[in-house]
Amino acid sequence: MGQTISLQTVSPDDAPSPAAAVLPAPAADVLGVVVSHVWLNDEYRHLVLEAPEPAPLARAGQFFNLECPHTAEDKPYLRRPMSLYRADPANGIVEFLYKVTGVGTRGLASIKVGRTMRLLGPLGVGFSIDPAARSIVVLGRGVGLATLAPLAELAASRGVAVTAILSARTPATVMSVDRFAAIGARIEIVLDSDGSSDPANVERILRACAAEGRADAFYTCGSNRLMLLMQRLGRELSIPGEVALEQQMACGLGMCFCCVRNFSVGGDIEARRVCSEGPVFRLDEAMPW
Amino acid sequence: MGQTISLQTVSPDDAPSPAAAVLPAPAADVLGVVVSHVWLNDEYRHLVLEAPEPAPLARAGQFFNLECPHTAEDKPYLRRPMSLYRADPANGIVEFLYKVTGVGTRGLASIKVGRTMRLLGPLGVGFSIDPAARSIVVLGRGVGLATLAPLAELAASRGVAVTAILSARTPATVMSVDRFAAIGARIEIVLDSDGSSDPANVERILRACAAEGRADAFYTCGSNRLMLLMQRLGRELSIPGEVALEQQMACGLGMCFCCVRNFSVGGDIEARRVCSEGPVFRLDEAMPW
Amino acid sequence: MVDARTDSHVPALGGGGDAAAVDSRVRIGDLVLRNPVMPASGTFAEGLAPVVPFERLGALVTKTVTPELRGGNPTPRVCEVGQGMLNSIGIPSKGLDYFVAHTVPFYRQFSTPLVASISAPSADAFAAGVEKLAVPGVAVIEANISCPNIEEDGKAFAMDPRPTAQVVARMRRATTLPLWVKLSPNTGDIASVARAAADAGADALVVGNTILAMSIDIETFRPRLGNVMGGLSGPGLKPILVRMTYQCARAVSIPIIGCGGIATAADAIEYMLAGASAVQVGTATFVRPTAMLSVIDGLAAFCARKGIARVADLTGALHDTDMKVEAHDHDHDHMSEAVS
Amino acid sequence: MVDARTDSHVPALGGGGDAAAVDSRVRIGDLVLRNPVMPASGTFAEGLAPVVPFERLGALVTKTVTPELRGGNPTPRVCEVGQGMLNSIGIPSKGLDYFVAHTVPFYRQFSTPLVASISAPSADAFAAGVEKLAVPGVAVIEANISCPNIEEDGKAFAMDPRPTAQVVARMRRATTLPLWVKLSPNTGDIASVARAAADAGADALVVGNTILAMSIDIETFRPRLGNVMGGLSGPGLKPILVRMTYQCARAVSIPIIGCGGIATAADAIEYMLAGASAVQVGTATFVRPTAMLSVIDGLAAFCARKGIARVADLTGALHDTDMKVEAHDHDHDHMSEAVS
Ligand SMILES: Cc1cc2nc3c(=O)[nH]c(=O)nc-3n(C[C@H](O)[C@H](O)[C@H](O)COP(=O)(O)OP(=O)(O)OC[C@H]3O[C@@H](n4cnc5c(N)ncnc54)[C@H](O)[C@@H]3O)c2cc1C
Ligand SMILES: Cc1cc2nc3c(=O)[nH]c(=O)nc-3n(C[C@H](O)[C@H](O)[C@H](O)COP(=O)(O)OP(=O)(O)OC[C@H]3O[C@@H](n4cnc5c(N)ncnc54)[C@H](O)[C@@H]3O)c2cc1C
Ligand SMILES: Cc1cc2nc3c(=O)[nH]c(=O)nc-3n(C[C@H](O)[C@H](O)[C@H](O)COP(=O)(O)O)c2cc1C
Ligand SMILES: Cc1cc2nc3c(=O)[nH]c(=O)nc-3n(C[C@H](O)[C@H](O)[C@H](O)COP(=O)(O)O)c2cc1C
Ligand code: FES
Ligand code: FES
Repeated sequence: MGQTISLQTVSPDDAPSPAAAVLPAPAADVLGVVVSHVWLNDEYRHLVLEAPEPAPLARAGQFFNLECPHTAEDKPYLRRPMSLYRADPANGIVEFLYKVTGVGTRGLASIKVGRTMRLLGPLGVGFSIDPAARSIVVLGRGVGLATLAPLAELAASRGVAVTAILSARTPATVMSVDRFAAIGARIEIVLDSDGSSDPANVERILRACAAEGRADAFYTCGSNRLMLLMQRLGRELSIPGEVALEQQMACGLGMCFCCVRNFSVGGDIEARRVCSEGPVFRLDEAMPW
Repeated sequence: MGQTISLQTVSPDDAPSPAAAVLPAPAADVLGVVVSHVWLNDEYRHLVLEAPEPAPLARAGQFFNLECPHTAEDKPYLRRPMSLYRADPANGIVEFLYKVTGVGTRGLASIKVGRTMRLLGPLGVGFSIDPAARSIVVLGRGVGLATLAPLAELAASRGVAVTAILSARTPATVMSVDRFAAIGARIEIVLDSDGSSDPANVERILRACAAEGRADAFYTCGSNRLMLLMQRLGRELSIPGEVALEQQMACGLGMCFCCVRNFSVGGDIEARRVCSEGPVFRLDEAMPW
Repeated sequence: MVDARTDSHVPALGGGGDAAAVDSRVRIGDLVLRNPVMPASGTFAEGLAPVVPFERLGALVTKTVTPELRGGNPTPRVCEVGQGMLNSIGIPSKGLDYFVAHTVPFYRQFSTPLVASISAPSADAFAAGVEKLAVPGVAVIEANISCPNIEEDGKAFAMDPRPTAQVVARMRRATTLPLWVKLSPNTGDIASVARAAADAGADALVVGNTILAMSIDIETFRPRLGNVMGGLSGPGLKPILVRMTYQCARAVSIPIIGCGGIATAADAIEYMLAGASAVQVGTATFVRPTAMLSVIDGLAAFCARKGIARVADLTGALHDTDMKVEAHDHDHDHMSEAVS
Repeated sequence: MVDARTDSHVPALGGGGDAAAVDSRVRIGDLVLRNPVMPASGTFAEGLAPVVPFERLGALVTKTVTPELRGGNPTPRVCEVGQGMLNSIGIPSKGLDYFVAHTVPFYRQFSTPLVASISAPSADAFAAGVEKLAVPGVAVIEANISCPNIEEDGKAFAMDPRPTAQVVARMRRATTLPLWVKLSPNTGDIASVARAAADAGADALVVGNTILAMSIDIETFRPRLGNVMGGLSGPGLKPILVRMTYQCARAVSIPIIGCGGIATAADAIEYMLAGASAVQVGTATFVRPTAMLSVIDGLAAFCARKGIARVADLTGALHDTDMKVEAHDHDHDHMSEAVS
């Protein structure tokens, strides 16, 4: 693959090392208290919980398995996985940003400030940043941006520059611009409504980043097409990358094998569990879904 | 049996005639609105609904099958049968008095003023009063008194005098004294707490009623022992009577045969559906449960 | 308060089409029903007439009747288990003579075809009973063969293909009326039982009856049914009986009538996609007496929205063979927002 | 917010006794477990260690392993159905050699006995596999015979008594380890299968596995599982598998381990009253990862309140024979308030 910056040489604290992928994460099932829960637009909600450790120790790219409340109409049975949107260990806070799509997220949307809910986590393997990287590109769409926001902050905290390409249907559904802006990221907003989200345009932006030396690593989440685009460019330009994937889950703990996806590993197809071997994977091994 | 006043000669409007027992009741599944819902004591609640016809046309002894709301803890699946406590056709009101005992009644207890709920009814065969009767005795215990209250009012409206023997554990759990008092009933309260509810004492009161000519018919609800006592005295003193019975139900419409009880009919044991052939039955044919 | 027990939560089943223009009729053998929705045996009777206009239903199905008088099981005969119930009614019956003399005439006032459910303890008794049901007003015979077969040590006919074939063949010779055979889910191989019934001359299969179950009161250490065990019905049956409907529909070419946990049009659609030509609604009627009417209306509304001209077109319309192909054809970011 | 999914709503299971004084141990053949609660195969693995202290469980049960490497089924492998789920994981397996080299050693750090679940496509393969599992750290072999038998056209062994007897007898000759046989509810006659397994040398029976089911997305007309059909698990199984536990306990004299929809101590008690000596908790762990701990604590609390000295005394303590007698003995106004 000839990658100039190898993901195998990352710092141990956030490495998706074989060890981290095999050893259980230090997860716990804790009771969080809702301290804020607002609508960001018609579909997206922002949930802020006060929760005991280890919840607020979660890292960018990790996720929680949330017990969604029952309502008169919706009675979700299984938990629902949600990426960490922000963790604040000092204040014991974890935050989620989610899209209301079905039974589970409708149940979740019903919870009121002051109520408690169970959250299992932190789960899975988060993003890694190569210590040699100076500048990264994150490319996300929809709620996928929520997953990338804490990564951008982690990068900034290490002095790594961030270019954030934020794709959305309309200006109203671009998430987390403020989060990316606050860390001084270069922000490119691309929209369906003005045609700028067209893959050809996104490709032009990515190539420009690479040409300007601002792309030591690629990161993506939230769109199959954008993942494929970034993967193709990453291969062509020898830029390593990571992708945060999703899959229906049950346990979240690597036990049930519900959540497998196929990966292309040295010519072979290999099934891996998104919950415990991911949800963050090497971009070059990911397969379209 | 040599009954002096036969239940076969009652007026047609409230007769448990073979026709009424076979023909479906003019029931409908309507949406009621809760206009009042208060605790009467630790266990009993009084529910007042505004509901369209035919609900407020219900007669004493008839019942409804109530769709009990779900709560976070209790998710009653089947409906729950409740006797009519009061019907006010002029104002479109039906009332229930119930004891919170399990899943269904806990769900019911959660419903707030202003909310709607479905009620199927009026169901079943109510009480009958022989036009020749001048004076009747009603004997009830616990929530059974709720079932007898509208009967007492029906009697009073026809100029029939009522003696009401109200049995309860403690003074706090004697139900509906005001209802019986309002129609000028002679009221005898018997309690476990002072020993007056003892069957021997109740028997003394019943015999006194009969001796004074105040017992042209017996009615009872809510206690197996009291039913047996009244049945024995009824046979001995040739006083006809009726009993309102209960049984686990599903449909409430005579379809499923869940709700049968055995009756002793001319030496044979016969199973009858409480929901459609009752819930009010001839006292002399009832069997202990 | 919306109630999840019976209201459909499929986002807007209807809307976006003219439900009145949808053809709701379905065909079961030679019989055309005005719509595919009918009650399940034992959960329907004369008592529903004031609440549901019988003329709106696809068919009417009676409680199972036995040739002889039967008393039924001890009480309690019902208990609630989560979102469902157990029953051990048994089959109390006033016998076939009473049925023909009183029950059938009551239903003659309705134009809706009457399906008479019958059960018996032996193949001969089944055949004799079926003969007695050849009276005006009975449009179809539904054979409830989930009952114990006295010639097989009390094992239910429907548990195995051989006794099923025997009893169905005997009935087939005894009647020219359409013969529906109601299968039991208490078998390890429903497809073989279905084939046996079809080969022996059944005109349609009802899939299926209740699943044998049990519930215990942990405070009293007693079974919650007087008969110890009883039949589970309600929503929990649906995934199991949709599966059996699918298996039967692939095993036989006669129509299947799906039954088990149907409370909404969405449930009925699931059965029809799996291969059912019609459906029966049982326990849901206890919970919401007008449930069958909602199913009828919801089916038409769904077809209207989907641009499906006939409700009957739903039967077997499942896309089950092309799963893996299409997963790659589609550029669907199905987990997230699609780039348009 | 109390959550009905996993919290027990039996009024105060505990209270009124000293739970610590209750003896929680149970015996399964020669093996004594510290309590009767263990995970169900396929719903438990190393990943639960940070959340549940493995030393508190009665036993540990691994995901079924096959002799050879297997890939498992296409995705989606899971879907929610009401209060329950379907899965079509298949049995992805790294093979027995990997299992013995990596999985067994991981569990050796715990004193809790390890139950190794195994499956294979033929009786011979089962026997060969069982031999390989005779390694330190494996305390029990659980044979998952709900899998297709290639010698019987892919029909699962556990569907019929004969193949069950054959495969169990072959395994029995191949090992001296305790051999538990896990039955499938997808059979019409679980008692006969149970007898066949017991007669062929099983030391205990696990009753049982998931029920085959199916769910369809009515918007897309597609099955909601990549594999079309899958196994139903969760609360809806309980009344069916309590019944099967009861039937099996009456059919055999070896211990039964109840499994299916157990989420609370009340559920476990129901299985034990029906005849189970121990229980397995499956899907409930997905919903509440600490569910097994609540079951363990709740069992002791319940026994304490009831004045039952040993949890093991619950096994088979159902009052089922005297139903009709006692209904008349008792002067219980059970429908209303009793006159004291
Ligand atoms: C690791 C991970 C992180 C995620 N982070 C976020 C996030 O930060 N914000 C956000 O809005 N969404 C996120 N998702 C997606 C989110 O879990 C789903 O939108 C949610 O489960 C949908 O549930 P529902 O019941 O509302 O929808 P329905 O469509 O009704 O769900 C039906 C079933 O499918 C499953 N399901 C549906 N979509 C997904 C999915 N994408 N992933 C897993 N299971 C799914 C549900 O568990 C459920 O069983 C994440 C998913 C994963 C796997
Ligand atoms: C015709 C009739 C009239 C009634 N009128 C009244 C009334 O006016 N006030 C009142 O407080 N109660 C009345 N009852 C009893 C009331 O229906 C039960 O108390 C109630 O169903 C208990 O339900 P639960 O879920 O709260 O209790 P649980 O004990 O949890 O009920 C468990 C199951 O048993 C059934 N069940 C329990 N007790 C009864 C019972 N007595 N009758 C029928 N099914 C029962 C329930 O339907 C449920 O399926 C009446 C019952 C009948 C049959
Ligand atoms: C109370 C009750 C009585 C039943 N009686 C019969 C019967 O007499 N004959 C029969 O074939 N099925 C009988 N059944 C089974 C139903 O017809 C139906 O097959 C089953 O309940 C599953 O459907 P459901 O989940 O919609 O109720 C009965 C079911 C219930 C709940
Ligand atoms: C995701 C999943 C995977 C399973 N895998 C296995 C397995 O590998 N071997 C096995 O014997 N049972 C397996 N089962 C069945 C469970 O062990 C258990 O028998 C069943 O789920 C019923 O119990 P429950 O309702 O408590 O989950 C699996 C169940 C689930 C939900
Ligand atoms: S969700 Fe269970 S293994 Fe990933
Ligand atoms: S409750 Fe169905 S017949 Fe009485």
